[in-house]
Order: sequence, then C-alpha cells, then structure tokens
Amino acid sequence: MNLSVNIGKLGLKNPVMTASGTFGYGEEYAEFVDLASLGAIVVKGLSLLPREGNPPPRIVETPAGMLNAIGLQNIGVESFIEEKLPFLRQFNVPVIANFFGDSVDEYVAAAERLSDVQGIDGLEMNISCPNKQAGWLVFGTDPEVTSEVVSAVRKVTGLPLIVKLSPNVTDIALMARVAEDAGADAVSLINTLSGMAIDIKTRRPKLANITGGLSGPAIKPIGIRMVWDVFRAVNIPIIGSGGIMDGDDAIEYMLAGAAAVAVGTANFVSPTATVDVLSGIKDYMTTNGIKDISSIKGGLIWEREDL
Amino acid sequence: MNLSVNIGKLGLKNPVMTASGTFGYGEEYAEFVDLASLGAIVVKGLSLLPREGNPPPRIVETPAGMLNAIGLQNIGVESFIEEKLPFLRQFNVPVIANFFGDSVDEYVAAAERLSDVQGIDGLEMNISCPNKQAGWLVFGTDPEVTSEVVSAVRKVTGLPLIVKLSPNVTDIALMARVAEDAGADAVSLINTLSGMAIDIKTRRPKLANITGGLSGPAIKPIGIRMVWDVFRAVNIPIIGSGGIMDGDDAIEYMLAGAAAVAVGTANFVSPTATVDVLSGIKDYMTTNGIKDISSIKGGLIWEREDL
Amino acid sequence: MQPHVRPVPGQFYLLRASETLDPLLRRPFSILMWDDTHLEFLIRLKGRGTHLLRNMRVGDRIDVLGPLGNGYPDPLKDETPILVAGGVGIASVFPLLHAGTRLFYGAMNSAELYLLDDIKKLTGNIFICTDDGSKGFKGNAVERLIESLDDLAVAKPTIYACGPEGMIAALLKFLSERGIPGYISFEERMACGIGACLGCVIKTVQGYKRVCKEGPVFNVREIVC
Amino acid sequence: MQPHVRPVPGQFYLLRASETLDPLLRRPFSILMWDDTHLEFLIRLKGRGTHLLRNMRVGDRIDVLGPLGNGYPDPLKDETPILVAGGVGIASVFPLLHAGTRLFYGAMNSAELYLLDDIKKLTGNIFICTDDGSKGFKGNAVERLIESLDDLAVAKPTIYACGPEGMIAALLKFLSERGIPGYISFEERMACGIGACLGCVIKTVQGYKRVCKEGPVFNVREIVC
Ligand SMILES: Cc1cc2nc3c(=O)[nH]c(=O)nc-3n(C[C@H](O)[C@H](O)[C@H](O)COP(=O)(O)OP(=O)(O)OC[C@H]3O[C@@H](n4cnc5c(N)ncnc54)[C@H](O)[C@@H]3O)c2cc1C
Ligand SMILES: Cc1cc2nc3c(=O)[nH]c(=O)nc-3n(C[C@H](O)[C@H](O)[C@H](O)COP(=O)(O)OP(=O)(O)OC[C@H]3O[C@@H](n4cnc5c(N)ncnc54)[C@H](O)[C@@H]3O)c2cc1C
Ligand SMILES: Cc1cc2nc3c(=O)[nH]c(=O)nc-3n(C[C@H](O)[C@H](O)[C@H](O)COP(=O)(O)O)c2cc1C
Ligand SMILES: Cc1cc2nc3c(=O)[nH]c(=O)nc-3n(C[C@H](O)[C@H](O)[C@H](O)COP(=O)(O)O)c2cc1C
Ligand code: FES
Ligand code: FES
Repeated sequence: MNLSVNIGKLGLKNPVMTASGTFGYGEEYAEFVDLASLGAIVVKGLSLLPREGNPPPRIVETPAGMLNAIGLQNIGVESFIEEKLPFLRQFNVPVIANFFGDSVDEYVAAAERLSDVQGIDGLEMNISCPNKQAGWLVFGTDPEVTSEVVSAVRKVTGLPLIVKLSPNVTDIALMARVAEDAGADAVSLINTLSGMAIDIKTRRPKLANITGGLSGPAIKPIGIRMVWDVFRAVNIPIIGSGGIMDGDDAIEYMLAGAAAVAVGTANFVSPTATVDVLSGIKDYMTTNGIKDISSIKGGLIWEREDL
Repeated sequence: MNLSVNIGKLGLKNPVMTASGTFGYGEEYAEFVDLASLGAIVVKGLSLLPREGNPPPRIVETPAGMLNAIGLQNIGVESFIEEKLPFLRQFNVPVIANFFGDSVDEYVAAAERLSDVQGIDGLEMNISCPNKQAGWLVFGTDPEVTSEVVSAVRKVTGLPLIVKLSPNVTDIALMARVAEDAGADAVSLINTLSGMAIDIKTRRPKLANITGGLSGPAIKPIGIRMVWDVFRAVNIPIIGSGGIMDGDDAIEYMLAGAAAVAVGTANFVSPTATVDVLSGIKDYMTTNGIKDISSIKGGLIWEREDL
Repeated sequence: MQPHVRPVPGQFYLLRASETLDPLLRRPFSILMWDDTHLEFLIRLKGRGTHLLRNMRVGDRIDVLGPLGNGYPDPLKDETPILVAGGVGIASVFPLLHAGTRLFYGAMNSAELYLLDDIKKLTGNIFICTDDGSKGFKGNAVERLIESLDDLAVAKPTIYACGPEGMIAALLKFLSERGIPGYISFEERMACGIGACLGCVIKTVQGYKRVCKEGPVFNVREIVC
Repeated sequence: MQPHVRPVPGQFYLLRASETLDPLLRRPFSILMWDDTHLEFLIRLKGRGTHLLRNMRVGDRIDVLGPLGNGYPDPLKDETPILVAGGVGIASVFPLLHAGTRLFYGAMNSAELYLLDDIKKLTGNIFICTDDGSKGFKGNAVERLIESLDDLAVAKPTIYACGPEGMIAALLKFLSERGIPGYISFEERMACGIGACLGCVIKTVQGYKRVCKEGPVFNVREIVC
C-alpha cells in the first residue's frame, strides 16, 4: 500500500497533516499521537513578533461545529525557532510553519526568517487575516492583494510554499489561480468561514471579538465543493480541510481533488483524530483494493455538460 | 405584546415568515399549521414558465444540515395564480411570491405578471440562480448584474420588493447596498451556501446535480454574521434566515438586525416549526419583559473601535 | 399513546429518534402492523439514523409523523394479487398478506429474510429465494416469478412489489414485456415527507412525481426507467 | 474500566456523551472522588451537553479524557487552608477536605447546596450560606468569610476556592486588600483541554494563560481582573 504523496517538491509519507492552530506546536499532542506517524505537522500560525490574541471568550460551540476567535495568539517566529522547533526535529516528520502578517513586509520578513533555519520543511501562508494597510480588507479576498503578497513571499523563500485560501470569497477557483500564478507550490483550503453567535440573555456576542471562524463537520460540504472547484482550476496540489472527522471524510476530500488533508477541529473532539483518520484511510484502501492513495485524487465520477 | 413588524409598506402581524421552497405553496402545511397565524407565507420560487427541476437524488443530509438541488422545480407563474393562490387567499395572511428567471427579461416578465393579480402582497426576488446570458455567473454575485436586474424589476412592480441575497459572496454588505440602491424595499438573507457531498463507495456525487445548497442549523453562525454585516450597511429591513429551529434562534437573528425571520429547513424536521418559533418568540418576550418585538431589532450590545 | 389515524397498507411514517441537531432529518419507514394503540415497523440497520433508533429503550420518546403517502390500491374484483418483496421490502407488502396470498420473497441470504414465521401463519403460498441459495430457490425473486407465473395459472395476475433497485428494475422490465399490471413502492431520499420540499421525486411519464405524496406506490405504467 | 492515572485535587476531565456530531465538543468537569477503578463527578444540569450526560444509563459508554490541568498546590507547612465554594464549585475543592478543614460554602438556595452529608462526615467546620437564607447564614460565602476570618484566628490562612464569577470577583478583591494568599479554580470555554487550541485563556499578569494547562487553579496574585 503506497500512502506517500507529494506537495510540490515536499514528499510526505502519508496524506494526513494537522491543520494549523488545532495542533498547537505539536508537543501538546505528543502523548496521544506518535508524531512520526503523521504526513506532516503544520504548527499554529506564526507572526514575526509574538501576539497576545483576543480577549476571552474565544470559543463557542455551534451546531456540529465551533466558532473560534483566538486572534492568532502565538509566541512569534523567534521563540518558535528556539523553543519549539528543537522538540519537533526529534521526530522523523516534516514540519510546516504556518505564518501571517499585517502587511506585505511582515509576511516577507517572517518567511525569510523561517526559510533561514534547519528543520522547517515547508511554509504555509495564512492569507485570511486583515491587512492593516488596507483597513478592514483581508489579504485573501482581493485577488490583486493576494497576488502581491504571494509573489513577494515567493521571491524570498526556496521552501515549498503553500497558500492557505480563505473560503469567504465569491470565487475560490479564481483565488487559487491567482496563488498559483504568483508562485505557490500548493494551496490549502478551506480556512474557517466567518460567523457569529449571540447570547440572547445578555444580548452580547458570545465571542469577545464579536465574529469568529466557523470550523468542524458543519462546514464539510462547503469545503468539499471548494476543493472540487479549485481542482478543476489549478495544476498545483491541494491540501483539503474543513470538518474532517474520520478516514471517510478524508477520502471524500481526496476524491474531490485533494492530494493531502489537514485534520483540525477533530483533534479537539478526540486527541487521536489524526492517526484515526490515517487508519480509516488505510481501511478504505484495503476494502476497495487501492494500492496507491494518489490514484484516487480527483477520482470523482461525474458527467455534466454545463460545467 | 406587540408582535407586528413592517417590511417596507407591508405590515405583518408577527415576524415569522416561511422560507421559500420549504413550505411548498402553503397548502401542504395547512393540516399542521393555522396559516393565518403566520406573519407571511413565502411560496416556492416561481418562474414565468414551469420548470422540471433536477433529476434525483435531490437531497442529502449533512452534519446538522442538508444539501438540496431541487433545481427550482415549479409549476410556473400562471398555474400558481390559477391553482394555488385561491387557496391561500382564504386565509388572512400576506402572500409573498418568490420568483426568479434565467435572464433580466424573464425576471421582469414574471414580476409584471405577479404584480397584476389580487392576493399577492409582496415579491421576493431570488437572485441566487445562474444567469444564462452570462454563462455560469450568478445574478446575485456580481454587483453590476444585481443592480441591473433589481432596477429592472423595480420599474415594473408597485408591490413591496424583497431581494433575497446569495451568501456565496465576499462582501454581503456590498450586495445589500446594491439592492437597496436599485430600489429594494427589503433584503432577505441568507439563501443556501453552495456545497457538495460525495459517496465514497460509488465515487459519485450524492446529488445528481453534483453541487447543491447547504441549509439548516449548520449555517446559522454564517447567517447571523451576514445579517449583522448587512444591518450596519443598509437602512431597509432585513428578513433573516438560515438554520432557525426555535424561538431563540429567531431572537438571535433579530438581535443581529433582522426585522423578521424566515423558517426553512426546520419545517422538514417538524411540520409545526413555524408556529413553534412564534411561540418561542412570545416566551422570550414574556420572560424578558419585552412589549414590542421591534424594540429588539439590532439590539446586540457591542463595543469595538475597529469596526 | 393516543388513538391515531389508521394507515393503509403501503403507507409510511417518518420517524426521528435524535433529540440533537445531528442527524437532522426524519427517516421514512413502511408501516408493518398496527392496531388502535400500536404501530410496528421492520427496520434494517443502515446508517446513523437507524442505529439511533436501535439504541432506543422502552419508555424513550420517539417523534412520529404519519401515516403518509398513498398506499397500495385495492386489486380489481377479477384480479389476482401477487406480492413480490426483496429483503426489508417485505415490510411494505406485509399488510397485504391474506390467507392464501401468493408471495415471492427474496434476499441476499437467509439472514435477510424477515418475518418468515409471521408470513407462514398467513399463507402457505410462499416462494422463497436467496441469491446464495442458503434458503429456498437459488436466485432472485423476479427470476422465480418469471419461471413460475405461467404455471400458477392465476386469473389476471397483478403485482404488488417492494424491494431493492436491481429487483425493481428487473421486475419493471418483465411486467412491461408481458403487459402485466402492477404497483411498486419506491424509495427516494426525503426531507419533509408531506410534498413540500420536492426532494423525493422520481421520473414518471407525466414528469417528476413526489414519492412521499403521489407515491410511494406507483402504477408500473407511470414509471420511466 | 482500566486502571487510570490518578488525579490530584483540582484537576478536571473532559467528558463526552454524544455519539453524533452535535453537540460536538467535550465538557469539562472537576474530579470529585476517585479510586482505582472509579471516577466520580458532580454535574449540574445546564445545557445540551449536561442533559445528554444525565440521560446516560448504566452500561453506556462515555468518552473520558484526563486528568487534565494543574490541580491545587499543597499548602505550605505553616499555612492553614480555608476552602471557599459556591454551588457546584464544591466539586473542585471537595477532594481537599480533611478532618477539621474549614469550609465556607454558599449557594443561591438550599437546593443548590450539594454533598452536605458527605462534607459533614469529613469536617464539622462548615459555614453554610444561602442568598435567600433558606439554609445557614443569609448572604454569600465571601461575606461570611470576611466577617469570620479574624474570629477564626488561624495561622497564615490560605484560601482554596471555586465558585461562580460574582463570588470569585468579591473574593479576589478581599484577598488582595488583605494580602491573603490563595488559589482559585477558574472556568473558561474549552475545546481541546490539552493546551493546543488557545481557546480557554484568562488574563494574568504575565499575559493570557490557558485554564486547561497552566490552570484551572491560579494563584490569586497572578490574576488580572
Ligand atoms: C417510503 C419508504 C419506506 C421505507 N420503508 C422502510 C422499511 O420499512 N424498513 C427499512 O428498514 N427501511 C425502509 N426504508 C429505507 C429507510 O428509510 C432507510 O434505510 C433509512 O432512512 C436509512 O437511514 P440511516 O440514517 O440509517 O442511513 P443513512 O444512509 O445514514 O441515511 C442518510 C440519509 O439518506 C437517507 N436514506 C438512506 N437510505 C435511504 C433509502 N433506502 N430510502 C430513502 N432514504 C434513504 C436517510 O433517510 C438519510 O436522510 C424506506 C424508505 C422509503 C423512502
Ligand atoms: C475546569 C472546569 C471545571 C468544571 N467543573 C464542573 C463541575 O465539577 N461540575 C459542573 O457541574 N460543572 C463544572 N464546570 C462547568 C461545566 O463545564 C459546564 O457547566 C458545562 O460545560 C455545560 O455544558 P452544557 O452543554 O450543559 O451547557 P451549554 O451552555 O449548552 O454549553 C455550551 C458550551 O459552553 C461551554 N460552557 C458552558 N458553561 C461553561 C462553564 N461554566 N465553563 C466552561 N465552559 C462552559 C460548554 O462546555 C459548551 O462548549 C467546569 C468547568 C470548567 C472549565
Ligand atoms: C482554534 C482554531 C485555530 C486556528 N488557527 C489557525 C491558524 O493559526 N492559522 C491558520 O491558517 N488556520 C487556523 N485555523 C483553521 C484550521 O487550520 C482549519 O483550516 C479550519 O479549522 C477548518 O478545518 P476543521 O473544520 O477540520 O477545523 C484554526 C482553526 C481553529 C478551530
Ligand atoms: C429544499 C429547499 C428548497 C429551497 N427553494 C428555494 C427557492 O425556491 N427560492 C429561494 O429563494 N430559496 C429557496 N431555498 C432557500 C430557503 O428559502 C432558505 O433561504 C435557506 O434554506 C436557509 O434557511 P434554513 O436554513 O432555515 O433552511 C430553499 C431551501 C431548501 C432547503
Ligand atoms: S419529501 Fe419533501 S416532497 Fe417528498
Ligand atoms: S482548551 Fe484548548 S488550550 Fe485550553
């Protein structure tokens, strides 16, 4: 059974990755999961300087999902390299650094620094965050801004570059093409959908930040649709995420076009979710006589003339 | 206790409406619900000529939600007027005709005909459908096309005109402003989110149409956020929908800014959902000493400088 | 339980065991038996909804909507009803069984043949078939029907059937070739169950019809394969 | 049940009763009592998660993650621990009760005072309060503590507390005014429970800290109100 997949020039021993922000810096899950058994570990989103994040409450449960407004709290690129990376390097597993900035310059500076050290095997740019220079606008929703920031980062890194797309857009396929044209080696989708919940007793938002990102099984149908849209639009590999709870969900994403998958909210429901997803994928392969996991990528059978 | 609300010049005795496509032509629910007790009945989307709709399967359950690809099957404007409207006119309840077209001309023709008869109290334009002239583009996702089609319909109808917005856009507030500027008396949101599900055994889409619209509790956080975004952007009333299952959900939408609410998928889970939502609203008002339902509209308490 | 509207054979109910928002939709099941205060169903475990139903215990509340749909029409005076069922499809035609009714009943294997004892109490005219030959004739119920129908020499045979897709397709082909009348109960995904959502349609000669409202039982002449 | 890692007082577990996708997240509960093969919790019915837990029956499987968090530190040799609990907060401090421990225990009314018999078996030094006066002192546990602390004349009192927000706020104010040391167990919404999601933070003098990892018990000196 061949489980290995390639994300650009980065080879993974299997397609199960962790979704940024749901697996800490890896060490939090080390007592539940053999980290070396994973395809890759994507760490919590990093910024050049440490961030405090949003005030609590930061989390609300919603029907078959959850909203979070962590506010990108993180220890910053330097502390990550010094305090967290050495632990991760003990394991034979690719480490992908998810990162972001408030300006193009911050993106570039973080990418440069992260490309400079041993033990980081790939970069994932989170472009779902607000662009300070452009007011409320988000890097991931305006194609021109997306193109600018991805191109700028591409120039300063030789590492495999994954662009993580925002699903809060009219045309996700367009955004993926923009990322591809700007030099991305892969795209990752979907990030969380913008959502909100109100406490009707107090009349206040349930999140201190008012709005937050919706994740979990509730959003899976949207993730599957977007991966399928993107699969037909670009030639670079796709990392699929959004509500993956078990191996069957992962297979669904791969049939839609994902080369690999990222497990997010499921880690909170069960800390062994990543390895459970992996063994579910193997079960499916055995049952269906699949020898090479790559062979099912985009394997959806469909016929329609108008698409 | 005053439950009455106004949608433009249309007065409703209470804020609970039915969501188009989930309440048939009203008659299907008459044995479960006293139709006269509802704020308004919004009927299944009508086109100038009857439509066959999509082949089955048309429905898939998803986590805390469902996908549908009915394909806008309907009996057409004329049959509605002849066969369905007389039944609805027996009840003392406003009837709102939801309608759509494949071209601006079809929208205009349907609106003209529907404005021409007694017993229709308002029109709701569904702009979430594909624009034949513009290929795959949807009327509700390109601001220029939206403006054109809403303006054209506005010219031919004196009835209260509600524009039902698509949530599959980057900036829902912008789309609402466009509708307002083009003459809409109210906006209705959210319609379903574009989604998809795959049968991993057969590798085929679970819907014959491949993609479908996601509705139900799963999407409520997205609906609440969008209503709140739109509330701060326009001056016309908002009809909130998306995953309303009980009175508390309806109150949540009203606190976010909705003047009225539409109950959709909940009707399938319980055929008395509309009246249950209404009695839940009354309970909340009693418990919280609210005399006039309009007083809670947009009553969210929040403070943030950057919004 | 309160006295309820009495169903007719071939009607169905929508059941919901879940009290949370997942699974969300009700599940359709044919009515098997009933009296003034009881409803009985035969439920095959399939996915999440049926598993939740299985986990219910005496005293738990279940949400019941029905009876729904049209049910089987009575045979005309001179017609001889012949029942054909596959697997759990027996539930749908079971209420049509009377003393002596002919029943062709097939399943993958003997474990998926249900209610045999109850059936035998009602009629001796049973033709059992299993795909693997573990009980009765080896083959499917339609093959058995095709082989036996002429030998039965009944006046104006009229088929009443419910079963899996493959069986129904074979049956439709046979009935149309031979011009034999029949009524078949169909399955389709449902949301509302009362004709409102247009989710449960199948193709008929008059366009799409709703399985929950115009069906689940359709005259074989209406169906477009 | 398999032998488990033994908790320490003040730690908590994440429980999940739901087998479907809604409700999705686990729920945190303080460990009340334990031995080699049992864990005991005191659970107040609040919303959907606790109602599902209530509906469980003997033999049902429950998904348990823990022990989690830090737990209460041992008092220093010369310190006298004084426990303060509000309502269901008693669960958190209950394992700290020894013969003679002083406990200030308050609730809205007598119906929300739990485990009184078990408590009395362990100590006679209980100061019961209810907001409505239906049992014990009329008022809250912090008022009672403020009134009585000097009279108790204990050496180096150190507070161990868990309770509702209002009680904790009053307690923090009193302790800081008087410079009395203390440890309080805090509550915040949780997703992972193991420090990964950063969902459960509270404000401390060193910035946000995770209730599930650096807590749930914090030194009162760390807390920023
Ligand atoms: C009119 C009618 C009568 C039926 N009578 C019986 C009966 O008497 N006994 C019996 O065991 N089964 C019967 N079925 C099939 C039964 O409804 C499904 O097996 C059941 O809905 C499966 O639910 P699940 O959650 O266990 O499976 P899942 O596969 O998890 O269900 C997912 C979704 O698909 C739908 N679905 C799955 N299978 C079917 C199906 N065959 N037909 C329609 N919808 C389906 C479910 O309702 C649900 O919405 C009948 C179906 C119809 C339409
Ligand atoms: C460390 C810790 C220890 C606790 N110990 C106990 C205990 O021993 N006994 C007890 O009865 N309760 C305890 N609680 C509170 C308990 O976790 C909540 O009452 C419970 O999660 C409510 O779940 P629900 O689904 O019934 O309520 P809902 O209000 O429907 O829950 C909705 C969401 O909010 C969260 N939530 C609701 N209330 C709280 C709360 N007070 N703290 C944190 N999250 C909350 C839920 O976990 C869930 O994610 C503790 C909380 C924490 C953080
Ligand atoms: C608590 C939380 C924190 C997250 N933090 C980040 C982050 O720092 N960077 C990022 O790119 N995505 C972040 N995400 C998004 C996830 O990586 C993932 O794309 C999303 O949650 C959808 O997958 P899921 O439904 O499996 O959780 C976060 C998600 C959650 C729930
Ligand atoms: C089966 C089905 C059919 C629908 N048909 C229409 C329609 O014809 N016109 C329309 O504007 N919206 C249609 N909708 C969208 C609903 O009116 C509603 O906006 C949406 O389902 C969100 O609300 P809910 O989550 O309460 O269902 C349909 C929804 C469903 C589930
Ligand atoms: S299930 Fe809704 S129309 Fe049949
Ligand atoms: S609950 Fe996830 S960090 Fe505490």
